[in-house]
Amino acid sequence: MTNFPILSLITFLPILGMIVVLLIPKKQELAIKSLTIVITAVQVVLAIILLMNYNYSLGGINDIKSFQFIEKFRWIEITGFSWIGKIKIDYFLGVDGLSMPMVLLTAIVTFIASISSWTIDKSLKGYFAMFLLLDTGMMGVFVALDFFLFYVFWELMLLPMYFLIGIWGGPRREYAAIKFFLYTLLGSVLILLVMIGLYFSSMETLADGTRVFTFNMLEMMNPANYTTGGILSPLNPNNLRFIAYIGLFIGFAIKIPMFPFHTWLPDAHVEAPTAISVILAGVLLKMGTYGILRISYPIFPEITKQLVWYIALFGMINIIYGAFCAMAQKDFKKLIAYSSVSHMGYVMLGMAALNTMGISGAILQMFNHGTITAMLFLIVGVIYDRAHIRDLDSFGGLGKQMPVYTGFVTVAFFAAIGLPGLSGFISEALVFLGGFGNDITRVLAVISTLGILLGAGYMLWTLQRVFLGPLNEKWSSLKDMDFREYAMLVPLSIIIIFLGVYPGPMLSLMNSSVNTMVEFIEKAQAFYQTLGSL
Amino acid sequence: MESQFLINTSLYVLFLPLLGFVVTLLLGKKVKSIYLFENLVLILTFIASVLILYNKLVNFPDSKIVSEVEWFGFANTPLFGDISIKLGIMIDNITAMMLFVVALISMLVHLYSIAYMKGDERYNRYFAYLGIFTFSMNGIVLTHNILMMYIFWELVGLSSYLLIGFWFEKKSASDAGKKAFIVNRVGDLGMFAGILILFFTYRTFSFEEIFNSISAGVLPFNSTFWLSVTGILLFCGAIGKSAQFPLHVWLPDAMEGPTPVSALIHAATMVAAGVYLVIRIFGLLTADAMLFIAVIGMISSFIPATIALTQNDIKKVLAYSTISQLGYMIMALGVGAYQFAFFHLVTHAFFKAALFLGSGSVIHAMHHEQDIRYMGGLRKKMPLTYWTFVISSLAIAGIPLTSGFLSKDGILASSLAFANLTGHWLFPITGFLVALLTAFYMFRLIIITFHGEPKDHHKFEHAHESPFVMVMPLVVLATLSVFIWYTPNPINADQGWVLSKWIEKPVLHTPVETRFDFMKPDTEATPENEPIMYSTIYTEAMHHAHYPAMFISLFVAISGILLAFVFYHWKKVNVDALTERIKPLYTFSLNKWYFDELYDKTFVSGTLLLSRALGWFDLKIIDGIVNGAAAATKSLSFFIGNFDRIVIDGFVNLTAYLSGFFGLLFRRIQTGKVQTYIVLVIFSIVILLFIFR
Amino acid sequence: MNFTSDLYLIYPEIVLTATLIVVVLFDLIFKRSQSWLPVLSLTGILAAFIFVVMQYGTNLPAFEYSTKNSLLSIDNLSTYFKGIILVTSFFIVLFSIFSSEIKSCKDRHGEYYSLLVGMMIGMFFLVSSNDLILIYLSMELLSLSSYVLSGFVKKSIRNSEASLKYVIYGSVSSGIMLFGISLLYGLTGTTNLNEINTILRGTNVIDISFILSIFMILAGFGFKISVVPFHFWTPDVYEGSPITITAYLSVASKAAGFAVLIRFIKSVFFSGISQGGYWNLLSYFDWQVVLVLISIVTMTLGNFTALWQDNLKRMLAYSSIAHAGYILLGVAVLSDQGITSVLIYFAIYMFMNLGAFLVVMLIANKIGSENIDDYRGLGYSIPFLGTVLAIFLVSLTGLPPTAGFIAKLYLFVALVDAKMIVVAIIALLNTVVSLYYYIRVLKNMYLVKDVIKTVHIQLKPLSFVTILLLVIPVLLFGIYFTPIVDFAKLSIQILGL
Amino acid sequence: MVTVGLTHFLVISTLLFSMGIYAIITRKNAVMVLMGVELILNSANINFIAFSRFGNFGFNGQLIALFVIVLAAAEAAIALAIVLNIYKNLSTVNVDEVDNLKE
Repeated sequence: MTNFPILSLITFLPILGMIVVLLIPKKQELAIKSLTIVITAVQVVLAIILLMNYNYSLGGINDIKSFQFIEKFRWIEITGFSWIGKIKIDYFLGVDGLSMPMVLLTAIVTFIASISSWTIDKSLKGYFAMFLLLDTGMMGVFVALDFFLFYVFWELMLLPMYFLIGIWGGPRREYAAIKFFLYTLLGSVLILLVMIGLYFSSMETLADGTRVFTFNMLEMMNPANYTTGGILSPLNPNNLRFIAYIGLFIGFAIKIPMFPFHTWLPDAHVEAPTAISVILAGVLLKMGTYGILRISYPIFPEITKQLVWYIALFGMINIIYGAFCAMAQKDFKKLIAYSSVSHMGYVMLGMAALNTMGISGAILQMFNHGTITAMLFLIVGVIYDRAHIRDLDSFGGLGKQMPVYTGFVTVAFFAAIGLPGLSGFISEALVFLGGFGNDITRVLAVISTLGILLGAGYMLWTLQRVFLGPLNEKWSSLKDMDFREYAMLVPLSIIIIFLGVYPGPMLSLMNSSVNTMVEFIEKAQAFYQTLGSL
Repeated sequence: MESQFLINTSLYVLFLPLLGFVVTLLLGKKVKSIYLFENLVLILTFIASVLILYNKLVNFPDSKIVSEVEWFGFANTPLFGDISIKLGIMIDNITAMMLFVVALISMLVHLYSIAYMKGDERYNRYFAYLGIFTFSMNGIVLTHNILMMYIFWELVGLSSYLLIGFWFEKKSASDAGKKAFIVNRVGDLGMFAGILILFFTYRTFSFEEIFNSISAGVLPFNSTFWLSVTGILLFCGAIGKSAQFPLHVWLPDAMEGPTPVSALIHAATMVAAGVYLVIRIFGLLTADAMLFIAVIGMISSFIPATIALTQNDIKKVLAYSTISQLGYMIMALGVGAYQFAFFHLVTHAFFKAALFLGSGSVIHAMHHEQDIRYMGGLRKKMPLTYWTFVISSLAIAGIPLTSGFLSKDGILASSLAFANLTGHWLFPITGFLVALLTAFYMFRLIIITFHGEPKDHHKFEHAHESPFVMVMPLVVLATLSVFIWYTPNPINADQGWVLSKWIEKPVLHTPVETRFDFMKPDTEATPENEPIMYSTIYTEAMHHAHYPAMFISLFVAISGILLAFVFYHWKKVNVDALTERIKPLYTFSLNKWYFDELYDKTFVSGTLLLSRALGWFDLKIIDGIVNGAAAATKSLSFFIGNFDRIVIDGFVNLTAYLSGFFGLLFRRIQTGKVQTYIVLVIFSIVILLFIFR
Repeated sequence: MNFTSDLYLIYPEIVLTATLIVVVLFDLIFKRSQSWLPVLSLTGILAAFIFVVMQYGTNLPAFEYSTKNSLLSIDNLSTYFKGIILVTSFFIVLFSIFSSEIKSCKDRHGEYYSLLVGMMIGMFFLVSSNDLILIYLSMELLSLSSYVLSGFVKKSIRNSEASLKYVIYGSVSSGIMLFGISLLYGLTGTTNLNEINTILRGTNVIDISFILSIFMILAGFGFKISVVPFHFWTPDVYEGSPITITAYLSVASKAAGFAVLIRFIKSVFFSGISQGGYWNLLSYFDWQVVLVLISIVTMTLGNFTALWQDNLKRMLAYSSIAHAGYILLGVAVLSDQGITSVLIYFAIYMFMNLGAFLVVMLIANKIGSENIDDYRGLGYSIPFLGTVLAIFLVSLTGLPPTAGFIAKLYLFVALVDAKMIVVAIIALLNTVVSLYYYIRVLKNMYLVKDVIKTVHIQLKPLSFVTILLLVIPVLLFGIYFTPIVDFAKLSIQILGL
Repeated sequence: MVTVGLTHFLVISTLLFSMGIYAIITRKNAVMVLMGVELILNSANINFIAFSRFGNFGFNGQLIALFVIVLAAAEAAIALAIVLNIYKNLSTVNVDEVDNLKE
């Protein structure tokens, strides 16, 4: 098992699927749909296999030896440059406790989304091809350990997403799609620039003793690898690390999305088809926070230390601002979109705590938010499929008409509010415990608890407007859920309840990695202090 | 008898209702009679709770039985070491009694509901909800740590939400559910903040470990001030859940739920959870925190009592009386009368449940008429309901031979003693005043409802005594409102088994200098951290306060009852004329001191306004800036109409103008005339030459 | 000075000249068999290509007239560009076979192909010439052929207008350049680049007339590579010319222009090389500032104006201006690394730009329009062409995993290494802007869906193969770019330095 | 007695150059514009010859002038052909009216 390239398989399987889908004649709609579902299901199985073979005691983060399922070989190697000697880029995949939950999440959410895509009826072939391409991009981001590779995957999913929103989306889809694309591209060029800067600032020692510039994230994390003159090297007194950190952070923050870079999100969500909203909220948003944890934190530990207050501040703004905005919405989907803004704020707050509970809470919140929001968007999809409107005020009393559906809604909503017993609570509580545990973020954490209250406010209000009260007779013919919808919502509910009752497995999955990270940042701090670069 | 037996049994008590919930919910649609399963489960739960109570009191009267398992943990964390978050059960006498109370009332309410809810379209769902409520309530009672307390705290909130809004087709019902949940969350925020402080300081949630650390001198942020703050913050949870001022507004609205639910959740058990919480954290309350608690309790006992005077909805009157009685308990805790507070919790649970179920019986008979102005004369039609109602009312008014007299008298005596020792005389004065008001409005209720002439003859004709399953609980609960269950001495419970044996003396862990003087250990021999709370001064003061308190309270209770009779039965005073005379006061009371309006105008509208403002801000400004900057590329953008519209709507910033300008300029210079191009080229060369000369 | 012994160094040019003659003669003799003309041209191109390949690695002066100073420099840089030019020409000849514009001029194919070969010869001399006069002459050879070609379809008003503008603008530019050369000649007494370098090192001729002469010469080069402010002809001529010629001008003649610019800068001003491959230039002229300024303005203007365009060809014209800006940044770094990035960029740019033009041409052949609005819903009726165009446009934007990303990546690597961060940021922001107009084409093809007319384009096998030949490198080099970088790295060698 | 020196030639060539540019910019007739181009080329020629004569640079400059003359002829031929074509298509040789391709 150890030599089997399972990460490559899980990443590139969808691309293979895409090729097959492209070869299937257009008429064979059933075959295309089923193939996609099968592929995503296989991905789930692979993710579970990964999980079963995962060694919980290994930390990862900055130490290649404690990464698992590593696949590393030379991808690009060019020698004989007079000026830099050698260029090399590795194909380097691996997982640790940080990425493993994300891999799981991606597999699950994509699988659910592929079921949700069953109702797509126009240009099916193109849809599923794009869907699978997107899948590869997302999975790749979470398993890549080479910055270059990471970036390639990061950008890979932009175009499919553009088309998925733009072709299969709602009335203002063009606007939403281009907005999404421009925003994220703006973010990613910043990432690109920092990537190149880092490339020239750190050198890796190869087996034969030569030193070469490197895109390897793990090597970039090692302070001993810095060059003397690199613009992002702390050894260079005029380094631009601070600015680079901000740039990188903005690049990732756009994906999160962090206030004030969040405005693409409501539009994208509102216009995207249900399955794509699910993926967007369930997986794509996590890439931003994942990127910060995977790249910004360990590569710039000293600046992270300096800026945690601001990260927490923006987390707080996200939480409260998102909640208020959600409250003001009349469109069901937009409300959920803003609630995502709010919930991703918890992730940022947890990250900023820089202690085990906070970061674990943040990662867990990423996972939980992925499942919960996926469920919320599916719920909106269910009602939209039937009523073809999403205006909150035009419903009412659906609880009587669709009791089972309302039951699922209640589970999802209360999970989003952070009701104990459901997964959202654990992660939010951990985030707050972590945030409170750090002197710097303490006050912000306390203020952020307001988000719990506001969350309850808008969620319950929504619940009431749509499901409670007298039944709006207009909707007295709506059917309750069908089998396909059960197939999507039941697994998610089970995950949400399971992790709410017993979060232990997920937490121990990430525990050693989080500890390693916290420790690394603390230690690196000391190192940078001796450099006097602070 | 092994202590493990208790733990196992308590697990049954905890999880049987959950099982009932899951089974009833999932099979509710298919199996029509699944509610019987839920009832069976509750009977089993009750039996288990009796077993626990018996075993605990007989076999382990003086020990705490604790059992815990790790829920999840963080190994080897760099900053905090190992962190383990535990689930645990702690059973002491209070737990056992509370369990018994919850299980008993819950069982009775279940049985009662079989008849009361008959014919409801979501009959089974109702029982499922009762099941999850019982589960969460038992969870609160059994837990040994503050986090689990919070968890179940929220879960009872959920079940309360579900049950208040059970008839969600009524807008008022769904509104009330939402209000209850959100108002409770406000209190929970404080509690959560308190939990954060506790965990940050002690790295554990367990009460016992926290208390031990406090005894050892570990304080939050190393200051007694923050210890007080922590206590007050935790108490915020109780303010919400026990509907104390200023968060009391949700409870009257919660009466939208089915009446048995009101009896179980909003009178007897869940609202008492706040008191239970304060009892659990009593060990860490400083004098400041206790004073704060006492003041809140005092205010909360007074305001609702004045409101209850004028209400016409039978359930609302009872709801306000509940708040008022809970205020008593909270005040009792604040003035240090720990035992009496819990005692009152228990007695109140029984008689208030009886009152609510009795009112349910009336409402059932009157075809869901709740306004007492349309009732009257029901005494003859529903004798059993009437007499149980009267007994319970006597109990709540504090007439001797009832349980209520014993517990209430204890509280009043303690407040008197407290006033004596500290000079805070407002507590006993308010206490007695409220006792007067309580007696008055309860008997006003009885007289208008059961005495006199029927006002609505049509409904009256159809009224009849309720079926056995509804009356039986009334009888049981009324019986439990008699003194004999608690003490052989009908006027003093001190020597009774409940107070002297069952309810443990409280243990205070706070640093000595933060306690009230009378709570400091009074002899040299007692070490400072010895968990003995009351000094001899206090015992003496209590002793002195006993008889005055008893007489005064007896006096006020009887005068209250008499006044009620004078006003409403014998009609010696023209009530309407009196009302007219004190119109402003009357309206003030009738409108519940305008709390709802105040909160609506401030917090609710404020929040909505802010959210709308921010929503607008987000759409127009933030997005506008972006679109404006896009208009950079885009002003430019003839080709998507939407884009432009939003740009124009929004804040088109300078960048937009500038780059739009450049876009146009660049385009305009491409005139299509080759000679212009050449001029431009030569011109540029000249300019370049000038720059780089 | 033995001219005949150096002839083997210009075998490719000789082969091309022979091809030219053969094409002309063949056209004269076999008037009927016009369809053989492209085959002949292709044969000539292939033969020349073989010689070019054989020549690669040879670094010798040809036609030396004194030590070190020669008329031509046969070095890796020139050979690399010759390769680029030949590959482009190969594709352009293939394009011409499909082009309905060219087909419509039935009897004049001989003229067309011979002029095309003429352009090639001009470019060949241009990239390797080491003497200002030869530069001028070969540039004229290139230009004169292209003037005619841009107006090839005589009946077309657009064509004639394009060629008129081109000829006027071009001749003025070359006139100005010639005047500049004459000034430089007056200042230094020679037209040989290396000799000028020697003289500049020896004396101190800092004088405004020197700077003027450089700017005037730059006007000539700028005209060829179409950078601001010498770009004005580009949109009009690109839009007006036959698509094949537009594509050819946008790749090959631009490549030749860049080759000569690089050679000019390095040969004339070079004074040494410092660590990291950075050139030390003689300080008479601040090349870095001038080039950075020009390139930033160029890419910004190109991108922003492209946003407004409705004609796809014209949009691609502006996009090619923007790309010239990016490439010029590579030159502006003034280092070996910068030149490497330029070479990489060109190799990739060639594939993606030709590809985009090819698809546009195939669609225009059918629907007779290059207007973006006419592309509505086309993605659904011609899925293959749509997908391929999408790939080319994404690559032009510079998104991974296409080759365009690699091109941009190396450019930014060079910039960041040279610590030109601000410039890099401006260039990156430009990339974001450029996304907008490229994606607009895709938006029209896929997102706007009013399929009133369904267009069916039956691809001939040959055109299908051509497309594949273009699209495969774009994808392949995006994922595995070792060969292209390897090659570019070796090709920065300039003779005499 | 004024000796005709380099400066005089340069003045003349500059004048010619400027006149050429002026003609190119202002003339409406395409043929006149092309004549402006010829003026520029010839101004460069004068430069070459003058520098070659006065700078002791050998005969290079004069040879260059020969090349340029030949090229100017070729260019004029092609340009005139193109102008002719324009005239055929648009019935005008006014460069101002040839501006369909723009912006």
